[in-house]
Amino acid sequence: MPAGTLYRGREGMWSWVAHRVTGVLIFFFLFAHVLDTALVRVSPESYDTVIQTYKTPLVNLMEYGLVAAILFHALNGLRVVAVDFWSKGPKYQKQMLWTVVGVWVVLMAGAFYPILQHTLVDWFGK
Amino acid sequence: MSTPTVEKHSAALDAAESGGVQLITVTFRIRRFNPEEHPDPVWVDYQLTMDPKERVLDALNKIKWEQDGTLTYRRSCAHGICGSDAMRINGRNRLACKTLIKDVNPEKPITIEAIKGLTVLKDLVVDMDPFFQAYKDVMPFLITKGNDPTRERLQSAEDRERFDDTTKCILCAACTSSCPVFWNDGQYFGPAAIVNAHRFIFDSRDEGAEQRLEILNDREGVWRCRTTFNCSEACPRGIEVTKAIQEVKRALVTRRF
Amino acid sequence: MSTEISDALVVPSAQAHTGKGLGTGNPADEFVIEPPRQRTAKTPRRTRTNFEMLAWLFMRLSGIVLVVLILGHLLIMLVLDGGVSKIGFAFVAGRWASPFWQGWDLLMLWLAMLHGANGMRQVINDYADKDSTRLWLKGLMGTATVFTVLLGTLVIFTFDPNI
Amino acid sequence: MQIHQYDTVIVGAGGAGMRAAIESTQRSRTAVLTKLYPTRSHTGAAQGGMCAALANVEEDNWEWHTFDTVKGGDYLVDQDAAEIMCKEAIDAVLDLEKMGLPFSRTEQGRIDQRRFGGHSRNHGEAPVRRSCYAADRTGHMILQTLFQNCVKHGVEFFNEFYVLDLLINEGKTAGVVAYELATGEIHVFQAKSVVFASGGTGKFFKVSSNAHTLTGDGQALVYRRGLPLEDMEFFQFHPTGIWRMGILLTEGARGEGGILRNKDGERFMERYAPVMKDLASRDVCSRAIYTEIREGRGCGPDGDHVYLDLTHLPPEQLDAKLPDITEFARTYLGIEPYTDPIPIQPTAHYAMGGIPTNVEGEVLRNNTDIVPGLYAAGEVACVSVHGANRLGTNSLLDINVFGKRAGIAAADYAQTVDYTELPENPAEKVQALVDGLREATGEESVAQIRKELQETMDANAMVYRTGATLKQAVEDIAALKERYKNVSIQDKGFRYNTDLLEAVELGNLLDLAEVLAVSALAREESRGGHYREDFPTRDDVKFMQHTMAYQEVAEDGTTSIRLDYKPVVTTRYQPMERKY
Ligand SMILES: Cc1cc2nc3c(=O)[nH]c(=O)nc-3n(C[C@H](O)[C@H](O)[C@H](O)COP(=O)(O)OP(=O)(O)OC[C@H]3O[C@@H](n4cnc5c(N)ncnc54)[C@H](O)[C@@H]3O)c2cc1C
Ligand code: HEM
Ligand code: SF4
Ligand code: F3S
Ligand code: FES
Repeated sequence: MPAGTLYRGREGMWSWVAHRVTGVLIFFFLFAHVLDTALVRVSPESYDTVIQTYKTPLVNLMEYGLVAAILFHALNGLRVVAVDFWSKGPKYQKQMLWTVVGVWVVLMAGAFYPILQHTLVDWFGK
Repeated sequence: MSTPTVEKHSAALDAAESGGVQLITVTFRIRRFNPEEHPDPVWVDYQLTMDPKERVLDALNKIKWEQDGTLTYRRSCAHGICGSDAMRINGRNRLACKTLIKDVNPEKPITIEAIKGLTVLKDLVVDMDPFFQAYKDVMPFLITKGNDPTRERLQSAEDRERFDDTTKCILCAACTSSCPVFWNDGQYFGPAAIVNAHRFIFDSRDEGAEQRLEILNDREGVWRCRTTFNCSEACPRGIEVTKAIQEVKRALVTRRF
Repeated sequence: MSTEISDALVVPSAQAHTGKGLGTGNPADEFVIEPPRQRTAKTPRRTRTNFEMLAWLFMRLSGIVLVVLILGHLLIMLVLDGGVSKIGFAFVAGRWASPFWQGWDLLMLWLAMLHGANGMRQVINDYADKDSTRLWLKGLMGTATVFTVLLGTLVIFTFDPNI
Repeated sequence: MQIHQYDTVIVGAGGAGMRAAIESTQRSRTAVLTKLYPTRSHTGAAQGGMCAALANVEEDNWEWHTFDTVKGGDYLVDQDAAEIMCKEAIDAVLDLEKMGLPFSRTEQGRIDQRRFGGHSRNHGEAPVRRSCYAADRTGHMILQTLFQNCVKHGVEFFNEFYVLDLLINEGKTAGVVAYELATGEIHVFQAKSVVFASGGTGKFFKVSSNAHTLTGDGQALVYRRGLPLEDMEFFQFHPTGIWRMGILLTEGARGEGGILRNKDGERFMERYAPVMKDLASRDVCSRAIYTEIREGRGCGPDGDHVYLDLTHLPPEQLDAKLPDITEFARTYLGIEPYTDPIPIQPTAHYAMGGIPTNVEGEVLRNNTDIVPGLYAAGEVACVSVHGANRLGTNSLLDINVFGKRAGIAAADYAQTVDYTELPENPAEKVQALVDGLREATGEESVAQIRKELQETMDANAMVYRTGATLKQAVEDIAALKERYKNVSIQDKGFRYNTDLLEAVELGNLLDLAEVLAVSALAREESRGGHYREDFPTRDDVKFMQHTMAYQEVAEDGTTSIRLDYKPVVTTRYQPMERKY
């Protein structure tokens, strides 16, 4: 059966999609994260082994992605709160979204080196 | 006051008055569903020669009257006040009679489909009963206690202004059927019902706000809204739907209205 | 269709006329394109509690607190002092020696998990059409959440740097 | 086929139908059959307001209102009915307010009022502020408020049911036959009383403010049952429709100070109506506009329209008082009414004539007798409170006052009688009509015939008429009716077959257009909305009476129109010359 087209929502809809996707992503990560941290109760060695994998380039990259997700979810979450509690929020939601995206880009650029320095040093040397 | 003011002809006025019409060829790609012929929906292309300043509804009429009489849609007023012809044009909910062809990029095929989230019965016709049921469920009428006054109830212009925006609703369902929550959960009251609850909750003459708020304080009520703003974008009457929903939410939290 | 009154159906009262097969014998009556979970003629059952409102408020409030907690956490863990490379058992041991960081992490754990769990509940409510699927998914998610929160709490409280 | 039984059946859920339903539901078991969802009715398009001598902002009384109504109708108004309407207007407005209608307010919090065409203080001295309004959405608010109250009272609606026949047995009302759009099924509604409130018939004109669905179904099917239609030649052309589209720009725009101008920028209404100027009654303004156009003072490249100028009004006033119509100008013309004048031309607007009734809403079967159990109200009816020309705002008033009266009368009547037995094979006619169209194989297309009908009506039966043009119209319509017998439709299905209904509606339009043209041809005078260039003056000696048109069916099934006349009820105002 030929499907209908995708609904062409605007900023509001896509930001919600992103918020939802990042939220679910973070939830699953958090789940895993608590489990791995729990290894500190088992033995320092097992914890350190797991943490070692956090330091491999691939996971390090994923970490950057996770930060990106959390940061977007957090900033957009603040926008949602503003829409809810500030009477002019709904009017300025688009401007606020573009602000969120702007701040997000700046912060992610700023975090690029600090987070990935381990991998970068690994790959390209000091 | 009879000084001539019409010397200053703007370009827009000239354009509106210009007799010579530039006709263009447009393709309309319509998602047809006629179960009496075929149980599945199909996309069908229609080519038309039209004045781009005409409405999409004019194009549908032209198709129905000149090419294919089986094309089915609802329409009545043809100028955006009866709410009959909400449909998805190029992926967005609009009224066909309030959308000019030139505003929806006639260079490419213009897609037209039924609104989402309501049962499609034939072509662009959907079952509106669930939509009206949600409307009825919020008690959309003035509730007052005691005897009616002999003259009108007084209401200041400011109090009248408070709910002006939501009185404009024509129950076209463009908002509700643009809501991603509603697509997946038809039990959600949907923005249109909330707009109409808002219209009474914030009417200074009304005394039923508590009850209406209680109805919307539910699993399928206002808290279901995820502020995606599709409704506000879709509303052909320019109602700030999301804002109205937020006001209802805040009224529920603070119990002030 | 017949015009004889004798075999006509006398309908005692108005029914909801939805165009879905009212005995016209039209084979098309079976076919409509239905969306998930239609609203029925009856108002959905009312719960009469403030649960949804409280959940909504909790999402906003916890969100605001989480911004501080999580961004702070990320800053310390991933950005400052050489990022992730510094992390190891010793680092954790050092932080959890202080009740301040213990409290920080505990609060973060609880808020994030509850916030996330409630968020997941909404997501499941939106996409799981069948009542039974919804119940199952929510049950699974709830159990996992309770387990994780308890485990995390246990770890923070019973952490022993000299293990 | 299904058969239903109700005490009262109301046909149409516009303003008149729902106002009647609110009353009758509380008194008897009532069904409302409507071919549109109630909120889609064209009452929602009304913009300007609803007049009542509330005297909220300046001195006024219902008697002046009556005078204006009678004068506006060029003395063809039945004055007893006008008195009732203007007296009950005050309660009608207050009723609506109490039902929740959000009227625009004065500083003191009372219902605000504004000026409107033809409404004056003290028998024509100066314009008066009489129209109660809610911005330029008065009709929308009335329709919504009435629907809300129908929901409150649990009115039973049958949405998208087309009533296609009226059942009369032994002179008494027995019920109606309806076609369910969703399934193609035929339903017989047996009822003790039936109220027709199915609205106007403006779609036989091309440039029209009326909705696609205003096809005069009620008038046509009553007429085909041998009942008369009154004053059908009187059709109102509203002066300010958007050029070529016909979308209405309310008279409220001129009430707020808008001015009509020709291509020289001249305020030409000063020449035609020195006192009321732009607020003269509608027939006067429409003729003035056409005179300007004919004499070469029209605007635009073809000189075929004039301007409605709002540019001197402060933008805040436009936003507060005329938000919708300014948006129409922006949407459909792409111009900015703050700074540009709006191109307009007269547009076919309102049928003064219709099914004749008395003041209780009871339908007349000749000049004096009624059909027991049959009622009509709203634009479909002719009480006659509008005479030869309706005053702005008096229709919203009409639907509320007479809708209420008809609703009460119909329900009360239903309490006192038993069901009239259904005639044998009650659905026979409708079944034949529907089956005939479904099976038809002719070559003619509905759209083509409708287009030609609209063209001939616009050319020959609009603001200016002569014997010759009307004869042309009669001939054209007869030819079109002949061709109509050969129409076929493409959609043969049962579910939502709108193709079929458009064909049925065209049949109604053709019949009514013929009545209009024939009645107009016979009326050799000019009065109100009916202007004959060959008879430019009013002739009170010969034509101070209502036209009553009957369909006569000959042995061989051919139909013809028989015209009769009915005296006008005059109580206190003797005919005078009409000056504004
Ligand atoms: C653009 C515009 C602006 C106007 N502005 C004003 C104004 O400012 N002031 C004023 O006083 N008047 C105004 N009028 C006139 C006034 O609005 C109408 O005359 C009035 O609303 C008619 O109401 P009604 O209830 O008779 O019919 P409608 O509101 O037209 O309702 C007709 C109903 O009948 C139903 N129906 C029709 N045929 C059938 C059928 N075969 N079977 C079943 N149901 C059927 C329809 O579904 C509909 O519900 C305006 C009119 C227009 C067009
Ligand atoms: C960093 C600070 C955070 C802020 C400011 C924040 C804010 C919010 C807000 C306001 C909502 C509600 C959105 C809505 O109702 O439309 C929300 C939803 C959600 N959040 Fe967060 N959140 C944060 C962190 C987290 C974390 C750590 C998780 C994961 C555990 C998470 C998972 C979710 C999920 C799954 C949703 C539901 C999404 C949806 O329903 O569309 N959030 N968040
Ligand atoms: S709020 Fe707007 S979009 Fe929604 S039903 Fe009302 S008019 Fe239509
Ligand atoms: S589209 Fe839906 S999610 Fe809320 S903001 Fe509008 S109701
Ligand atoms: S036809 Fe009335 S809103 Fe489009």
